[in-house]
Amino acid sequence: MATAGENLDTRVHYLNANYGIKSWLLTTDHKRIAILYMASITFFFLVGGIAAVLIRIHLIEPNGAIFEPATYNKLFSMHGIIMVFFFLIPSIPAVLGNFLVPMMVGARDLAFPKLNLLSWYIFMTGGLLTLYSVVWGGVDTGWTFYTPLSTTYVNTNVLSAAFGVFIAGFSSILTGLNFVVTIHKMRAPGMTWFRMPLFLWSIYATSIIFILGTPVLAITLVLVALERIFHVGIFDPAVGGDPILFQHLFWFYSHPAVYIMVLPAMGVVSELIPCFARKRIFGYSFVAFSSVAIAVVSFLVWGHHMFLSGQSVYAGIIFSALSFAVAIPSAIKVFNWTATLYKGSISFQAPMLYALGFIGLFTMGGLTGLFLATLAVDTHVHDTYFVVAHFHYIMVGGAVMGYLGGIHFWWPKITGRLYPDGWARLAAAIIFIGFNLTFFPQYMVGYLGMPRRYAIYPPKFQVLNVMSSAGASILAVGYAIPLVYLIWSMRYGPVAGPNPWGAKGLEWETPSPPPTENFEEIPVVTEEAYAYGAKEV
Amino acid sequence: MWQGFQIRPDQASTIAQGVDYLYYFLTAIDLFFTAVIFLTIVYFALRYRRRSEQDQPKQIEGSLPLEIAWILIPLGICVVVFLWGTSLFIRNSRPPAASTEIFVVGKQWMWKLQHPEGVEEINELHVPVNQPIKLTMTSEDVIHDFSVPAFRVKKDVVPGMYTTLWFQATKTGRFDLYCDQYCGTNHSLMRGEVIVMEPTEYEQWLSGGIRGGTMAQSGAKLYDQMACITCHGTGKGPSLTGIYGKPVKLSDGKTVVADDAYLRESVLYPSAKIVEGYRPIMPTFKGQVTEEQLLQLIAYIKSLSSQEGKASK
Amino acid sequence: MADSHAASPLAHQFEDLEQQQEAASLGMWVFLATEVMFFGGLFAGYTIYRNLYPPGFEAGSHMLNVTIGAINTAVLICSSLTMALAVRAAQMGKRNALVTFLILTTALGLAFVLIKLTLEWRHDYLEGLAPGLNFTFAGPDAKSLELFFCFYFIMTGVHALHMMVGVGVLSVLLVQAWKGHFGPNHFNAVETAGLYWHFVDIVWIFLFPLLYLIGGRY
Amino acid sequence: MQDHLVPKSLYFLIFGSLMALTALTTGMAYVDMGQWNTIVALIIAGCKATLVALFFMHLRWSPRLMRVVLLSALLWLAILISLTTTDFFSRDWTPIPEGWEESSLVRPPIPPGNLISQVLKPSLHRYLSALGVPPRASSS
Repeated sequence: MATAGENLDTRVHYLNANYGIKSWLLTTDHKRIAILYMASITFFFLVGGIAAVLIRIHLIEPNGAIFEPATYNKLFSMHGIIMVFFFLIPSIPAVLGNFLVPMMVGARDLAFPKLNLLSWYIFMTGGLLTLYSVVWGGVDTGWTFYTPLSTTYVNTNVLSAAFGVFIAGFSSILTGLNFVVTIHKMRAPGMTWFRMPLFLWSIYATSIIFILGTPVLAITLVLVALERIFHVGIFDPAVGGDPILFQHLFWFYSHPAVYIMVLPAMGVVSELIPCFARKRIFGYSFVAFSSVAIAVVSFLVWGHHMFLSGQSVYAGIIFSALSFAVAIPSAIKVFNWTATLYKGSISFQAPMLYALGFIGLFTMGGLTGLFLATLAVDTHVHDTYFVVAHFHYIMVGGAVMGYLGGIHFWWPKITGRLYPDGWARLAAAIIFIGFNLTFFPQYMVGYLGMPRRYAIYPPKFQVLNVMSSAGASILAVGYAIPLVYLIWSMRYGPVAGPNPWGAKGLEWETPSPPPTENFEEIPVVTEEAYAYGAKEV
Repeated sequence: MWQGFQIRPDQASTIAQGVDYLYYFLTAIDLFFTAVIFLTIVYFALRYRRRSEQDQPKQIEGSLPLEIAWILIPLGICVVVFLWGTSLFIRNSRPPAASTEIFVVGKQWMWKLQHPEGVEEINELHVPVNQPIKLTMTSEDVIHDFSVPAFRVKKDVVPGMYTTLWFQATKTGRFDLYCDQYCGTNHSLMRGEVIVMEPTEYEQWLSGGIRGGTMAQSGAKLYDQMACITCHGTGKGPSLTGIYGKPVKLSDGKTVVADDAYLRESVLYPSAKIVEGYRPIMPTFKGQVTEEQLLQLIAYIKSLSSQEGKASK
Repeated sequence: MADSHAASPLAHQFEDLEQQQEAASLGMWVFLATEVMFFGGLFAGYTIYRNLYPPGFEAGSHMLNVTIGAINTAVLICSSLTMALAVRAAQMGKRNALVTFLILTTALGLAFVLIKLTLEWRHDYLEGLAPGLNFTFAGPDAKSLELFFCFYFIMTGVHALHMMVGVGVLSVLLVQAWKGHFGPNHFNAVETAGLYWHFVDIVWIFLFPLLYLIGGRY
Repeated sequence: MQDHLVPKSLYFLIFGSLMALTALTTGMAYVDMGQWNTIVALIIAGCKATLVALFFMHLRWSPRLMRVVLLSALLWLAILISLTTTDFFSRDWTPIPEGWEESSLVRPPIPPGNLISQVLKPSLHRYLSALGVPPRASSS
């Protein structure tokens, strides 16, 4: 990695403390584990991304440009499974969270460093098993594994893929557990709850979901596996089981999982906006508590995935009402970020562009969520491309923008080097434009009624699909650029110094890259988070 | 290329317009807030851009009135949208009594539809215009989803249970029918058309299509073939005349209504609910009758009730 | 890094022993919260089907042997007592008592699993009550009875698996205790293993009435 | 808190109560209490679990945080079970749309005064009986 530097090697830091494959694979340093995760999820992102590219090329033609329907089904299942479980869910928590949580609380490491390394190994075991099963042979159930299709009717690698996801779930659980204990027990002297950076609040909220949601997915996948092997009948109507119970258990985790993806991104944005506006966050406690509120309420709304599934009408009404409740904390965040800009001193370096892009795309994605929470409108757009567009706005427009913004912001801290800001801004702009060109047409084609997961579709939807595919090519270019200049910067980038952005926070008070123990001595916190301009007042 | 470019599908049912109005309202809210956020950000970004590296802006901690405002305003909007959407949904959940009932069986990867007169169709559904149509649906294998965008209706078709959906077409013509729940390899080919006709045309079409008698007649034939009468007509088993829609007392003291789901269960799993005063001697017919035949049997049992009703009047 | 501190009971990332102890025990409690939800999925499914098909579930319950169930409950409660006493011995730094109680706990845990395996599962299997393998019951409510046995085998199976994991953990601790690894300042591992063991006991405390006693035996 | 040394006698007292409760719950199964059998068994199980958690697991002497962790897990479990059962036991229970036209009525419009007796009460009864609690009015 960043070894042949100009003057980075003049002192010992976590990257040059020791060398060799073994020093990485057996490390218990949270910073190195973060880098292991970063490499792994980048790999999974590329695999999922290739699937996405193939999907979009295929959909240029109404009759399917390249694949048989069976192959196409495996492709979108692979895209969904890899992207959801092996890229989006670990993206910010496992990479930025691992790197930053101990530094932000002012600790030498997470509470359980060995457990942290174990989580990475568990993640890789699950990831590679799933990758094997979705690439060689494939799975064609979609990432949702709906029964009885997955248990009885398809003849593909459901078992091994589900088992891989099951294993990876334990990685999430252990990571969440580590964060919760670290945030509770390892805060530096003076780091009270209300002095914590908002990133920690959102990681804490995310960990709640990891801890309380993931085990339900785990047991559900166990039941699916037993059902598939033994046909025991828990989800099988032939024995009196109910396939809808599977959907309840599945969405009990998988809806909050959406917030696993987007909450940390919100945390990142809450760091970036104050830094580049040189302003304290507007309404700190509202932003902090809205993270926790989102985590809690996210567990009460899963039934909105099932309005038309045969779930009772009354349950549908209850879930609809609860779903609207998520809109409130999300709105609080967006308004507070916007208000933070007021009378600030705003600079437009690359991370800030990603943050502003996040706000825009998350606003659009979040507001279209209202359509899906509304029973009558959901009746029309459920399972159409409208839904596809909505969750890509949240997961890609939201979570991936947040992830990239965070990577760009903390890159100098992680590697000690700066990337070319001009290229980074260009990439941010291309991603924003490409993203909208890809997914906005999908809202329209969705309201026109095009169902999702269609390998072959009626010709009347072609215009919008071609537009979407064209946008996707721009988006792909946008994602390729950072990959190039970030790798370039690891060797050739200018040396960043401890705090290139003039940001506040404990992680900026230590050299870049930080020493293995993070701090020379444990810092004592005396000021609020985001104390921009505090000295003057 | 842009000719005939639409932002919404045809409005071809009584509820389509209502759904579209709500959709427009939501779109307006969406655009309004997106515009507010975008314009504010752009304005702030320009107005407060960093002019010198030494800028030290004055700090603002927050504002309680503002926070309350942007909690209450979205909350108010949400309540309105929730009530509006829910009232429409409830209306769309309960079919009118006067509906014509059509049976739908989904299987990988086709739709099988049966009219009460006995006409069977595959992937095409002919219905009269301006009449409420109720679909009673089930699946032979995996979960499917019956969706007609032009009618703004959609409902999952689930194995092992009956789901219902109703609509009243307001326009004649051909409208797309999709399976919206991913159901395996040829999911994207599980499509069809709903053909809405003038009532007279529909009658004509129906009379041309009758082959095997009405649903109830086919059911009666099955009833004969499977020798149901040896028990249900002799007192060994409970009589089926006039039970449809009536409460039935069970051996465990509970009471159930003899509806479609109960009758289906009783054919497939006779021992699940034993009628009071009878022994559990009925064999299961699971695997011997298809979902369509089940629907025919139910139609026959239903017809036994209506005949009785007429007779008693 | 961590290795350099391996000899001392305080890991490098902690400031003092108290912080380390609190972190370990909070970590275990959080883990138990995930376990609650892991079993929770099963309990949710059980609740629904038990209320959808009361006769089948009650008939199924009546086919289980209450005496063995009650004996097993007693075995587990005894093992919980010995576990609690083991933690107490560790707190007081009594190596011999700790070793004795750990052996007792492990033995009782194994006894539980053995009773389950030989007297119950084997019996149920021979009776033709194992769904998916040889379910041959054909009386009334056969299909909901099959569902009951699905839940019976999965719930007790997952529980027994947890017991085996616990037995494994305790065996490791036993070896460490034998070597005199623990002291009055260094017994986190025993304490957290104890929490886990008691939790598995609590799960059984709920499984016993739900599987063996529903619907009564009169 | 870990330093809190619990007297041996207390452990044996708890152990004794747990054994007694096990005997009690097994014995109660042979008494006919109808629906209450399950409820009583669950209440006893709850007591036993509480005893184990409070004393064997030292929750009684632990910081509040541990109790919060445990209670939130139980709260989440309650969310999972209650919202799922809400669906299952209201499946055949479709609300009557407001202003449902006479021409296409399933049943005649209900005057607002009778809403409780004709809609809410029967629905509630059905809900309760689905849950296994026999409603008072519908017996015999």
